[in-house]
Amino acid sequence: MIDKPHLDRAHLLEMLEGMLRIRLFEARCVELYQAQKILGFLHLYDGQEAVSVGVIGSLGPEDAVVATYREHGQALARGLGMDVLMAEMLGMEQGCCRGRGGSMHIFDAGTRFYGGNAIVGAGLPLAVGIALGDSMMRRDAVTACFFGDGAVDEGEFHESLSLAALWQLPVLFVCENNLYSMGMALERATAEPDIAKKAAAYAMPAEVVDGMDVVAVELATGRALEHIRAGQGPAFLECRTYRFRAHSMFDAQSYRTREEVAAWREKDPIVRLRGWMEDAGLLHEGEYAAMESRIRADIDAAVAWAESGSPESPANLMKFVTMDHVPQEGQAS
Amino acid sequence: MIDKPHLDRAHLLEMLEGMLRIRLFEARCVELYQAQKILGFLHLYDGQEAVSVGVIGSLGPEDAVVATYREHGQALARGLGMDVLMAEMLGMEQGCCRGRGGSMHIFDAGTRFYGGNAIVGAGLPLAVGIALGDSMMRRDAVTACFFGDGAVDEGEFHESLSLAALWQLPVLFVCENNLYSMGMALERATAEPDIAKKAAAYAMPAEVVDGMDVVAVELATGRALEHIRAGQGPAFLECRTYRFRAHSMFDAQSYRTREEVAAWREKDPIVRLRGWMEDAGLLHEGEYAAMESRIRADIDAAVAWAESGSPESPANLMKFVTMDHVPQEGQAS
Amino acid sequence: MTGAGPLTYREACRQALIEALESDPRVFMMGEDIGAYGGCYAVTKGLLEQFGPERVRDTPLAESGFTGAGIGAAMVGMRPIVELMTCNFSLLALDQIMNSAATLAHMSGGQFAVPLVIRMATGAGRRVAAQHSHSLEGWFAHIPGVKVLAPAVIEDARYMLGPALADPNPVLIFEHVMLYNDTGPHDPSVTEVDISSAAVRREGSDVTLVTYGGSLRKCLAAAGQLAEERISADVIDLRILRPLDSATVLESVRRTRRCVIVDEAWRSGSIAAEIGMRIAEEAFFDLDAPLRRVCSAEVPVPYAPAMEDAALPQVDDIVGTVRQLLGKS
Amino acid sequence: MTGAGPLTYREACRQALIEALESDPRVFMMGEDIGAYGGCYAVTKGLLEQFGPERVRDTPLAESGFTGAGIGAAMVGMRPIVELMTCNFSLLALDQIMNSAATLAHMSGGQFAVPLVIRMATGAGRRVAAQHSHSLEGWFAHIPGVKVLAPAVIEDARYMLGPALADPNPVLIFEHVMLYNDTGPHDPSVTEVDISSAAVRREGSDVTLVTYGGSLRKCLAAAGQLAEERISADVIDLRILRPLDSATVLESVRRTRRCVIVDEAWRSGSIAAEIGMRIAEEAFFDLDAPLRRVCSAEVPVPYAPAMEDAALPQVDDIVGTVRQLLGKS
Ligand SMILES: Cc1ncc(C[n+]2csc(CCOP(=O)(O)OP(=O)(O)O)c2C)c(N)n1
Ligand SMILES: Cc1ncc(C[n+]2csc(CCOP(=O)(O)OP(=O)(O)O)c2C)c(N)n1
Ligand SMILES: [Mg+2]
Ligand SMILES: [Mg+2]
Repeated sequence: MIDKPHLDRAHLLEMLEGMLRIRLFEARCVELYQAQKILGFLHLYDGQEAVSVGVIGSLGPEDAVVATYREHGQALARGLGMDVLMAEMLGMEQGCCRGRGGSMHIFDAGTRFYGGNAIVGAGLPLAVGIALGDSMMRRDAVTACFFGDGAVDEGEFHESLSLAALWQLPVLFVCENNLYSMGMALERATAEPDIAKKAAAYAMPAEVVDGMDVVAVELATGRALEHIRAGQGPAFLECRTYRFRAHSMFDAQSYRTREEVAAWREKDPIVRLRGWMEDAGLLHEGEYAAMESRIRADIDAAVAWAESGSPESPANLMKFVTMDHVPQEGQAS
Repeated sequence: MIDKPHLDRAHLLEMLEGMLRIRLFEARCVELYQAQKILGFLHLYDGQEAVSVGVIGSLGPEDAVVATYREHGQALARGLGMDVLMAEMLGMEQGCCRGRGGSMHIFDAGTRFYGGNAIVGAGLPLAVGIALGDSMMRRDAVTACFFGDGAVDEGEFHESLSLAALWQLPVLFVCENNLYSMGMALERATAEPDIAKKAAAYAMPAEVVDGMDVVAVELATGRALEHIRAGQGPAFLECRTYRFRAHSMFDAQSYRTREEVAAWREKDPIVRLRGWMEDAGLLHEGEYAAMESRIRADIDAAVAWAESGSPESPANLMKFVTMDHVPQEGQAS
Repeated sequence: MTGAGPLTYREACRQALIEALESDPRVFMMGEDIGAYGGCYAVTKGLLEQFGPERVRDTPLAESGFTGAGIGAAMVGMRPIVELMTCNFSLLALDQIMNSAATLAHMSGGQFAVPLVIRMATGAGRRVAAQHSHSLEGWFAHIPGVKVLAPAVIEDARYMLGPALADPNPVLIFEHVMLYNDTGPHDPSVTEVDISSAAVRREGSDVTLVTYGGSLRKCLAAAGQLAEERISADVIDLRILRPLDSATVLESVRRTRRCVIVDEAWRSGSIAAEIGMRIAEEAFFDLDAPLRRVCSAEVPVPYAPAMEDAALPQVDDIVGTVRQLLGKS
Repeated sequence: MTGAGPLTYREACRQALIEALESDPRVFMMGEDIGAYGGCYAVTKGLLEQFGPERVRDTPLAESGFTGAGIGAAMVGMRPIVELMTCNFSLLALDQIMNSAATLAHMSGGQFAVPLVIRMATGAGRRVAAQHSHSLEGWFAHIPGVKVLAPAVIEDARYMLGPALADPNPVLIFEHVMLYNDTGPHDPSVTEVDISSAAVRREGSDVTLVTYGGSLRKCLAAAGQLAEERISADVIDLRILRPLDSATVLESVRRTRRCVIVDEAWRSGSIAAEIGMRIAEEAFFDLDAPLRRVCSAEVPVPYAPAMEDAALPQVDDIVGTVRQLLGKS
């Protein structure tokens, strides 16, 4: 599908804006969390933006995405509106899941965004099933499945890669290796920290990519998609990245040093692309600031819209526990 | 530990007798099953004897064994008495598990034989724990964990190998690859049928060995044990073998051809060792027949003893559901 | 395909699958040994040959993986039938069932449904000991978002699958292992069943026996014996364990004023307790006697035949409990 | 180390662990993020530094694997404390718990015991939605072979671990997430507790409130409100969900002749049903009114605060149910 890198300016600007949207949206989420308007867990994607933007930007509307609980990034990259996303985090009826899911359970049928799965590893079998269903229905679609380095150790990882490879299903397994699962450093969690190597056990091609470089992620995704769309079965992408902040909103971060965090901040995917574009003359004076204020305006509008919504009413508590019909795909009931 | 193959005659005779004991014992089990004295499932080891005899013969009394539901072979190789084993299968109070376990759940504290686990893959975490416990208690012991090719696809396989490798535990993972899990041919079950290759995902050394050749199994076990006992962590052994009969007592075997079975029968580990010893002049005229009748006498005695036992009484039904003390290891309560 | 002539429970299950596969291209099966082996209880024999490996998918041993795959396939428009072989192995897939299948509709605000059927064998009696003899259907019935069916008669084995597949929710079907060879009672005039109501399998006026699945025939046998002693028992087959049809139970108990619940699950926390509690909440003043239940002993099911028999509810236990309740022991 | 002065529930749990690790070299811990991270609810903070990585083992994410490892280690003489972080993830380890931990003693004819403790957080109320809000302790209590503890007060959080570790059987301890910051009530004179009996936390004569875990304080609050209306409630904290101490419950119900059971689990198939059924079996003629229970709505717990609150038992629900039961609404 992708024969050459889209290194034209428009595309680069689009990727930069995509990453910045995530970053700034989440910054607002933090404020709303501090104001106790967003509650529960809030897992920020801060630092990992290049992965979602690079991978999901390469997908078409027919493709599907399965995400984790750290999924604001994936959701925005997939095109979910900031408004319904924010409304969801505020528990509003207008939220994409009518306030039932919150930050960890973002779903959107319209963009084939299948959550928002908060059991580590549980999204993988789901992704295998979505790809199986799609291929049995002769849809030409790939399912991109996101998961962390921690999920690799779960039995579901093994079973899912095994099934996808056996049935040659169109799944793109995207490991967001941010080096930690909560406070557990990858090096302490496994005797074989070279995650991509594990794909060999399933006879599946794997590539390691710099997850702080959106262009590299996009290129690697393109290669993987080529393999998948050619009907050659699943592919595995290990994106080496880093989360700049705590696992959820707060933690003591006793498991890593300030220096380590600082060193990774040097590789900030947004700063990096911006700097590179500026150096290459691809980002003009004032463009970044304009982008930023455009996004902030969007966020303001989204927050205002979300806050003007109505909290989902307890009277509807039992609604959707069981369904009385199967909703049409792409059309919320 | 093992520096040279024990190819002396006495040792070879011992191995031959070990395999024959399993074969003939199980042949009697079949009769008792047909007579409806043994009930439930009965998974025969017919064809796989070289694996248990080769592996377990290399262990010491301090080592531990974790087996599956196809465990008569492991149990006999480990030195369990035919009498208590048979009594167990007849549901007698005198059985090693007082009639509660039956064919699939043979346990023996005295020989550190930890079952008899009938959930595929469930023995692996147990083996990791035994090895962990032993090493934390500074016991110099290896845990040999048996499982089939089918178990390799379970999430527990992945989690267990991962933990054992991470913690460098003294576990010998023994995959009895008989090419089928029930009716599922290995080739149909996985995109990577070269099972030993999977150990690489856990940075664990692995060896493939001809599981129909008891001497080869013993030698490979020796190498693996050397690695483990040197404190270098777990090792993996894939023993390529075959079961000559149905999965449990009867099945249509529609999943494989008669020719395939016949071809494997040519490699019968007992016939093979016997033939080789005869050719090499290591098995003298009449010795095999004598061995056979000695074993048959043992079996007769075991069956007679077992049948003269008393069926475990329903009055004891609730005994051992919860324990009121921890039994001393090696001493049944 | 209609139910004329005698049919075993096994064959009824098989015909139901064939009908489903024939009538809806979205239906396919996944499970261990359902294909080349023909099913561990021979329920799926011949299906691979008839429908091919794409629709009758032998899976590797990966219960969580392929159950989750069934959920995903259901969400995108297929109608998977996942077979978990026996409920004993379903524990490995429980996260997928409770945390995904049962929650996705609600959690997504109704954007998705999970029209998935999961079949599994259940129950004891085959001398296969602690790890192969669970009765977990009542336990699964605790989970909101799923439906739980327990066909006890041939008609239900034959016709429950249709409405289960038509249901937009995950439906778990538990087939009792001791029923597969059953041939009766079977009413050939029935060609469809609902999956919403309990059934009165025998009418009586002195006591209500509430049961389901593998214990139904024990209750019917007990009712027969009791009849000889002029004790007339209403026998209710719950059929569906979630959502429970309390109304049918309450109606009967209000008439008979006495109730014994028979359930092969372990006693504490069984669905028998739930039935009892509903009666104690809603028909308390209609009762003339304490509630009673006959359940399995709280023990991992042992191998030895006499031990296993002692662990499970038996006809004599039911008869004895009823007699005692009526002060006739 | 004794309970002098105020103590949070969290700190009580932590001190219990420290005492266990200090007093028995066979005790060690395994779990996700118990070490470097300090525990997802900060219960194990400082333990890695104090006891080292051999005894405070951070595990990779492999619930089934390390739970099974705990079983194996227990069988060979260690006294592992496995932490499953929250009961929501325990579903991944359920096969190991039900098919191995709970069966090995019986299945082996008493040759082995499994002296294992598994701790996990439980319960809702933290706005963390469907996959992080289960209350499964009552559900686990269905399994023969295990014991199930639900510390609701500081003393129990502090002192239940000792007897749990001394017990030769697998013991599951469920700590309610909403209690970790709790500081009272706490009786410093208590320095040990049993793990066999229920406790009467408040005495009364008009109605018995039976509860456990996170719902205890709701019941006590309700009892306080009811007292203002001259309704005197006996409040029983079950403490141990398996084996159940029915005697204490029955004794109270025989006195008060009315009972409301309060349980954060989903209503159908809850342990509340089991309690009710035992009363209906054994104290039927002592009751003056139908049984009642206040449970969670049968719904995957939703995120939105008002929705979550509506899903869970609240003080007003308890008060209202009691009032209605006494004809005072
Ligand atoms: C099965 C399961 N175990 C534990 C948790 C608790 N938990 C939530 S996130 C997390 C860490 C996951 O790490 P990783 O997969 O690397 O993803 P990351 O958070 O780094 O994006 C853990 C342990 C969970 N949600 N599910
Ligand atoms: C978790 C689980 N799934 C399914 C089964 C049913 N079952 C029993 S044995 C078996 C095949 C196992 O194959 P393999 O591991 O190759 O061992 P083998 O029988 O060939 O020795 C299956 C599927 C089971 N016991 N446990
Ligand atoms: Mg991570
Ligand atoms: Mg095999």
